[in-house]
Amino acid sequence: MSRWVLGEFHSPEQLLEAARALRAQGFHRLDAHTPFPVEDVDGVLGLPPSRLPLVALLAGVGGAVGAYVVQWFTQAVDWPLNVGGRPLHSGPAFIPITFESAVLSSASAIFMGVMVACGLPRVTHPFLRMEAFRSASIDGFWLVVAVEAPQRGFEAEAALRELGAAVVLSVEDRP
Amino acid sequence: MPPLTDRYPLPVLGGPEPWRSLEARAQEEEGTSPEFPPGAEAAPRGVSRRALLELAAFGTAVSGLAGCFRAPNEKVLPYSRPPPEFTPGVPHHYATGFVLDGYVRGVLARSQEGRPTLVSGNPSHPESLGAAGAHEQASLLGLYDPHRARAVRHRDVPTSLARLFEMLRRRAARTDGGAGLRLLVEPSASPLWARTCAQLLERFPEARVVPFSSTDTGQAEAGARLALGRPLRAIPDWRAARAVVSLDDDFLSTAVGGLRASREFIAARMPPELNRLWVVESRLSLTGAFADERLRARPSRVPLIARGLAAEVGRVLGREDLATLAGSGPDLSTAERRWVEGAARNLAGHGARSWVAVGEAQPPAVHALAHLLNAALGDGTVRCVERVLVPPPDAGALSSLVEDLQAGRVDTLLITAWNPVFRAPTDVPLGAALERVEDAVYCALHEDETSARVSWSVPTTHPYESWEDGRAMDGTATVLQPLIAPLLDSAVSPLELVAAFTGALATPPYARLRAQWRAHVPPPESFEDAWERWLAEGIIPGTRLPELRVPVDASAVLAAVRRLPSPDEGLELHFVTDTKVHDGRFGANPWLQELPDPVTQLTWDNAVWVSPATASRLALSRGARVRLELRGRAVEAPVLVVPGQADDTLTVPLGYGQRLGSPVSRGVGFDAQALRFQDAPWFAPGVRLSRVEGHHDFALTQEHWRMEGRPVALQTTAARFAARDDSGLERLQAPQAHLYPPTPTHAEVRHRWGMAIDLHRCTGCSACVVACQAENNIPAVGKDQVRRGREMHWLRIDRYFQGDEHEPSVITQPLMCVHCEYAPCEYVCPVAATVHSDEGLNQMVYNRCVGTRYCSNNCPYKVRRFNYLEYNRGGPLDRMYRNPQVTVRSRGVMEKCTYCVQRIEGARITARVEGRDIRQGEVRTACQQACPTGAIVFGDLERPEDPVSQLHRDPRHYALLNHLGTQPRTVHLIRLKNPWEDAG
Amino acid sequence: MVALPAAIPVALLLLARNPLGTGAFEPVPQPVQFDHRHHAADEGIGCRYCHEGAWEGPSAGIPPTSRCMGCHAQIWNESTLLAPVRQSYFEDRPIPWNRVHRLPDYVFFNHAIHVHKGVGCVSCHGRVDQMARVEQVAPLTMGWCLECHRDPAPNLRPPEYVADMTWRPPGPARERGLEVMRALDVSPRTECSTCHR
Amino acid sequence: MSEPLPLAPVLADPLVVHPLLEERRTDAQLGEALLRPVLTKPGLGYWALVGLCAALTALLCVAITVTLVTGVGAWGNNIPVAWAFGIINFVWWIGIGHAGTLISAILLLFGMKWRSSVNRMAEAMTLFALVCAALFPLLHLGRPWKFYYLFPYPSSLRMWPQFRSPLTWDVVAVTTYLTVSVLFWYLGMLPDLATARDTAKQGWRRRVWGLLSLGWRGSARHWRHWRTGYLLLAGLATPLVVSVHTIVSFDFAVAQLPGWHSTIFPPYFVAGAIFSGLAMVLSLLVPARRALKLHAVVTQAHLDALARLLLVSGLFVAYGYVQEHFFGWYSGDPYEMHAMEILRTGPYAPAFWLVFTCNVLVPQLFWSARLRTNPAVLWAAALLVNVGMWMERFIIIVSPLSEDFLPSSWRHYAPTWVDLSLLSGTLGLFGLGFLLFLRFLPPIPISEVKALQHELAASEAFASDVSTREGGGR
Repeated sequence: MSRWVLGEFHSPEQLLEAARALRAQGFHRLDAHTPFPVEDVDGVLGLPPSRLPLVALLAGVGGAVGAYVVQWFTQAVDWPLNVGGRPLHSGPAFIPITFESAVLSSASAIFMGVMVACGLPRVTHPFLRMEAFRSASIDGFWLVVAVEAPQRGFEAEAALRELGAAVVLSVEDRP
Repeated sequence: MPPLTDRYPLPVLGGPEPWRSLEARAQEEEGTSPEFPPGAEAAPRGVSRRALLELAAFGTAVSGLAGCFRAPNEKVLPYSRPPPEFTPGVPHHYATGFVLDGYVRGVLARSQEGRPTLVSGNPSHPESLGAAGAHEQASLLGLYDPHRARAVRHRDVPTSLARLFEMLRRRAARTDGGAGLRLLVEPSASPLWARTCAQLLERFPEARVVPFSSTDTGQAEAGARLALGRPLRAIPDWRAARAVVSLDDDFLSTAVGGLRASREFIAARMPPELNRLWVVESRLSLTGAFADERLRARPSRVPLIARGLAAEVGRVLGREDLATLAGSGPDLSTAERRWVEGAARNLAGHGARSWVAVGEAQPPAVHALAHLLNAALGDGTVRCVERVLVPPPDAGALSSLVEDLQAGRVDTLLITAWNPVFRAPTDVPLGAALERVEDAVYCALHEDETSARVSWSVPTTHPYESWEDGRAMDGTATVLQPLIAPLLDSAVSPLELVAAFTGALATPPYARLRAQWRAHVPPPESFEDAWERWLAEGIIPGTRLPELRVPVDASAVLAAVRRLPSPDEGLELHFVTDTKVHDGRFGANPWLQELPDPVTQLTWDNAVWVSPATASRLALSRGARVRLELRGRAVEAPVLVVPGQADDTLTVPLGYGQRLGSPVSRGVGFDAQALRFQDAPWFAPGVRLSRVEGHHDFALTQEHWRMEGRPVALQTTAARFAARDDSGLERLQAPQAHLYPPTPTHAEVRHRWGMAIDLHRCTGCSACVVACQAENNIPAVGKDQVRRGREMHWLRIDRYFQGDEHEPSVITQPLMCVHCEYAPCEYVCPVAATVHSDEGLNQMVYNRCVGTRYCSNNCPYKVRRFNYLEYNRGGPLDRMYRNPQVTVRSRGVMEKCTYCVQRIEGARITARVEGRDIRQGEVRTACQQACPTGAIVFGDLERPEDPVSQLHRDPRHYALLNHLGTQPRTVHLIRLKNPWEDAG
Repeated sequence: MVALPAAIPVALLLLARNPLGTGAFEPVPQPVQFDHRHHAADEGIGCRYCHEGAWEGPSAGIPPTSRCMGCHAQIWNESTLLAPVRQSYFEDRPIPWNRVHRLPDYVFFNHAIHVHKGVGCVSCHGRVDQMARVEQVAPLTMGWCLECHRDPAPNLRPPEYVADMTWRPPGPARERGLEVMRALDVSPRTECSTCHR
Repeated sequence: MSEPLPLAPVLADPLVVHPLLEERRTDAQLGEALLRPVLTKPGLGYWALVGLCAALTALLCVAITVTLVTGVGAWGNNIPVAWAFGIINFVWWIGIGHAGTLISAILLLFGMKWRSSVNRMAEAMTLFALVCAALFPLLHLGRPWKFYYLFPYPSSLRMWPQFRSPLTWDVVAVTTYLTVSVLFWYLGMLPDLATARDTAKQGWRRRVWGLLSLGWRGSARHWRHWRTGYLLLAGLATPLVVSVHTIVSFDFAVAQLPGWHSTIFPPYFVAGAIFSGLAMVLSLLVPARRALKLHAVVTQAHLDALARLLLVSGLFVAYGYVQEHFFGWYSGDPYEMHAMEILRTGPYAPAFWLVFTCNVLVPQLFWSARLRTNPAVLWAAALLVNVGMWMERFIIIVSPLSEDFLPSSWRHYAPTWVDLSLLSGTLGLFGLGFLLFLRFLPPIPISEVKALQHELAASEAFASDVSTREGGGR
């Protein structure tokens, strides 16, 4: 049973100050919802850099090796055919497909990675049911505090109002 | 929608009414649409409404996925009573003959599952020795022609054979001694026909057998009668002749009986010492293209040149009577003078080992003069043979018959000649006259112009469906045994019709044939054994005509030559028989219609041939439409500018422009016969030419005639080659260095198949093109598709012109897939549908090909053909002539020469079942087998003693496009010429 | 939601291969109820008596009606089951048998070379002498033929036992096969034009 | 808390004379303006265009049915010219696609700020061009129902595709390029779909865009992965673009036909692709800009930048022509010389000189800054370049095929009505796709423009702050 407290601000700068302030007051499970990526919000919220590049590299290399093995196996091992007197294992001719498969697998891995990392597709998230929260993708900069007990929730609401949040909401996620 | 289940709707228990007994069908349903709608032969014209509905229905049927992979139920139909020693799948070969212009050429027909599928030469027949011309190969399509006439018609009302024979019996029981009975036949050398005509004339002395042939107009015979006293036929000894002069005689074209002539002539021409061929002619023929010294002259000047030649020979030999011929008349031009002097000195130089040949088109006096020259050069006599054509060809016979018909003197006329109304001279109104005959019976292969005019039109059997006999040019007789039971129940062979008048109606032709030849067997041997041997061998031994040595009556000849008219001025019309459709009888044959003319590469059409100089003078270009008028008759025709054509001469091939007959020939080309008068059968002066607006689109298979200086088809003189001065050849022989490791797969290779094409031996007769088409199920695609560049021949003969436009030197180069070691087509195929076999074959797997066509783009020789449309969707008849050992390709599949891989694999299986290896020469490709001069040699390069290996080492060989590093397995050998000035 | 588009082709591939789809292995009804069990097993008639074409040419061939009438003119000549045979013989019309073993038109299979190189009838046609109605046993796909062409040894037998349904190789099959290969110079080819022309 | 360090200054790009955004508006107003084309009812002109494109697409379906039912024989192809309109259209369409990826991916890596407002439309153009391009490899097969032979699936025939052939590379390249373009486009559009979802009033629009935006909430975590993923995809798309058109050029360079077999083809084709793609972007952008009144967002700066890119790639293509003809002459090989000869003076000369004027002379207009920002001139030049690039593919493919090694096999090509309707039909399909995209999906990347606006506002604030601190303006 997780509860969140949300506060809407009107500019990325206000959001950053509020976030620093809340962290200073000991609220650590923070998140920010902004209509466009704000530069240094990750640093402020202390989010680790995304591990997507590693996933992409592994997928790319896997795709390349896989493609080369498929081509080598089919042309030189499974049914060696004399095609125009060209060598069975004609390396240079296998390179284009190897590169293309690398890009294909890497790109698919990236897309899947983003989907998994962001927990999408999750159309039924509780925030989406709140009419006010719609401004998060238009012009509002929302700061969200995840709290365990209702008591902590009230402290967070008070802190947010005190930091100048225009709208303060609290949401519960029914199991 | 046709039943998906049955693939081969052959006559089967309880199956649908088979189309064989149309006799019954003709009676019940009157006027039903014929079994095969017209145009079934031609390629589809795009999406017909029916095809779209068919596919829609098929689509919905297939959309149910359940069991969509279940193959349709197929029938297996064994014999009920099998013929002796018959094994399913193993072909049999039967010897029979092919009749053209009355003479027979021995052929061997391969019969698979009871139906003939390939006609090739009969090795034991003296005329063919295994080779076969284009017409023999394509004759199969005449048998399986879906447009053949099917119903007996009496005044356009379908009737039955019984009524026909009842009329014939009534007519045979006549008492006027045959005064009202006439037969219109083509001159034939067949002994059975000669005896039948004799019996008929014996019973009806008043009757007359009228000969009619549009190609043999009796001029050679008249010339022989003039020079030798009797109608004999001179026999040239091509092997011995070192110098040959041809006066407008195209003896190398295989249609006119040139199989033996071209073989022996080329045999006498092999390096190091070559014979020399002098040709004077008006249009570019095969012989002219092959000549060492060629002279262009309008047809009416040839007699003048012949006179000049005779005079020059007389001067050199010191014969006064000949020398005086030079006297009066217009003198020769400088080119003609140079040609005549050279020819005369060459002839005189070789004396008896020389020959002067004259074409049928020349007047009798020129033929006589040739006999005189040959006698003068030789020992005073001419080697000749009796003329065996019965009845002897006579140009005037037809006009006398027409007079009889118009006078009403004839009540019964039996026509066995092919479509005489179409082929009759234009001033002989045969068509109108036929309508006045009460009972005119015409043996119709198609419902053509003649069958529309006669009262009785009877479907005739194809020569391969009836018993007959025939004789070759040298007299060797052959029994023409049928290869299949008549496909049409209502078909009757001409012999059976004539039998009504010779009282032999009861005995079938087979019995009469055996009766006639029973006397020929010497007593100790039984007739049955001899008969079986004759049928197996294909020749009846001991029937060669005796050679006669006949002196020449010089004075009569010289008198006739002096009476020759002087040449005409202005435009001259020149008629020739077409190399493909002959006189029109092969017009219904799609293979021959689509065979590119060896000289003009024209298909499905004829044209007015005009020389470049005349064309520029009259402002004509290729495809321009003109109107030719001669003595009140006119014809509109397209123009084709042909280098090597005599100036002011308009050559028009005969045999086209048929208005009725088979849909394949209907409306193809223009009818030149309309300008052909009886007194001027071959050339006529005073033709008027006028432009007509509009452009004609020719279906040419080769549009560019120049080699652009590239080393493609090489030709040089024997002297220069002997002197080895053209170093270019080495560069084309050495294989190109390349970076690839040796070919990857198998270690031990038993065979390395290869081929060699000797351009020196190739005359361009195109027999190989049709042979390849017959063996490998290659479809004829129709004029529209050829015009779009989609003809399907795997083997094409490229013809290039070199030198200047007016006096071109011509070279023909047969080209098929050369099976490159490093094939550019293989590495670009994305689905490995074309890969290299361990024995060097570039294999084309039709069922794997998806049709990207990249292989054709990357092939530098452009020898790959693509099935752009469904060209093989014919009716049941279309399936019967197919070779079951070769896949019939569907739409969207690439195909090319496979070195007749079905013959290689067949030989390999037979050899390995017998536990031995493939013997040398056991595998012969279809083109190699058909070539009369042996220009194409296929064999195993692994064996050094194999002829093909020797040719691969021959100094004359070169690899086409060698610089690309493809290392072709087919090698060409350059052609050598033997021009006069070399010999000095 | 990505799985669905990938699943359909795989399902089609499987359906095209197993007998449910191709209906290959069901016994095929024939116009005459000819029972191989009775003729081949009980009467001991060898394959070569009726299908002699296999030793001579590409197709094994179905026996002509005259061969059936060889015996059935005397025995069972009144039986209603054999009415189509008699009708075919006296009307000189073939009996329309239904094809069981079907290869595509573009495949040129030759019985003679296989039979002479030691490939037994049972290897491809199965125990026909135990079949009431003949059915296809082997998949007869290109891959199946290729396996044997690439490694023929285990499937070869001395030529005299080719028509023997119950022959077992004495000892390991591969050795006996190798002996036959040496004896008969067996070297099956995998070049495309061997079967596709 | 010390006063925060000033942001790194976004110095005005010396080359960009014109402002990237015309006027400053609040995020909400900006979002509203950018979503106007999607949310408001389109005018009559829009429906007329859609009608025309739909008609052309119907013509395309007819042509496809005729081709599949009767076979490739319905086209004008023959032997030797076995490839014609089918492959020309394929190369042309896939070439057009590359500019979209160039603008959205490559310029992202270069940090070009002006790309943000045009990259979505360019990327959409890529997608629809790719759809049109992907039609032809199937259509021009002789037996299209056997296309699966091109893929390495475990078949009962134990046969595999032959991987030395450029056509197999094509199959992989086109599928990869199609997939990557879709993913890149969709990933980029996720935030804007969320914005559209939140701005929309009607219920059904909310549900549709809600589903399409997969529940995007714009949380910091989302943005973090999104930015990394987007950058990575852009990083992958750049070499992909170059490799795909190199492989397409291998279809010709690997063959040994004189006129095809030359090493200049890969760079020459890639430059040609980007050149024709930019032309198509301009020919779509200029009218869309006026119709959807996007002057504020797609400013003179963008047109100027695109024109400059067009000029540069035009010069590349010009270099390609000169190089090809120089190779032809310098090689001394009679076949190569002839292949180039028939272009300059032979039967294909008119086509060649049309190509030369369109692709080499027309871009020279854009040396003048005034012309670079004049929409009418830009649009006309773009259309001409499109025509020129199609004709260039025509002479590259058809002329070497029609006259190569053996003169006996020389023959010329003429298209049939099926060829022409396939070409015009795909244009219709492309137009229909783009128009529907404009109608149903946010055409301008809202989040990027907002970010850009904030950035510009921050840099202007910094610039004014710096100038005040240094005592008044410079």
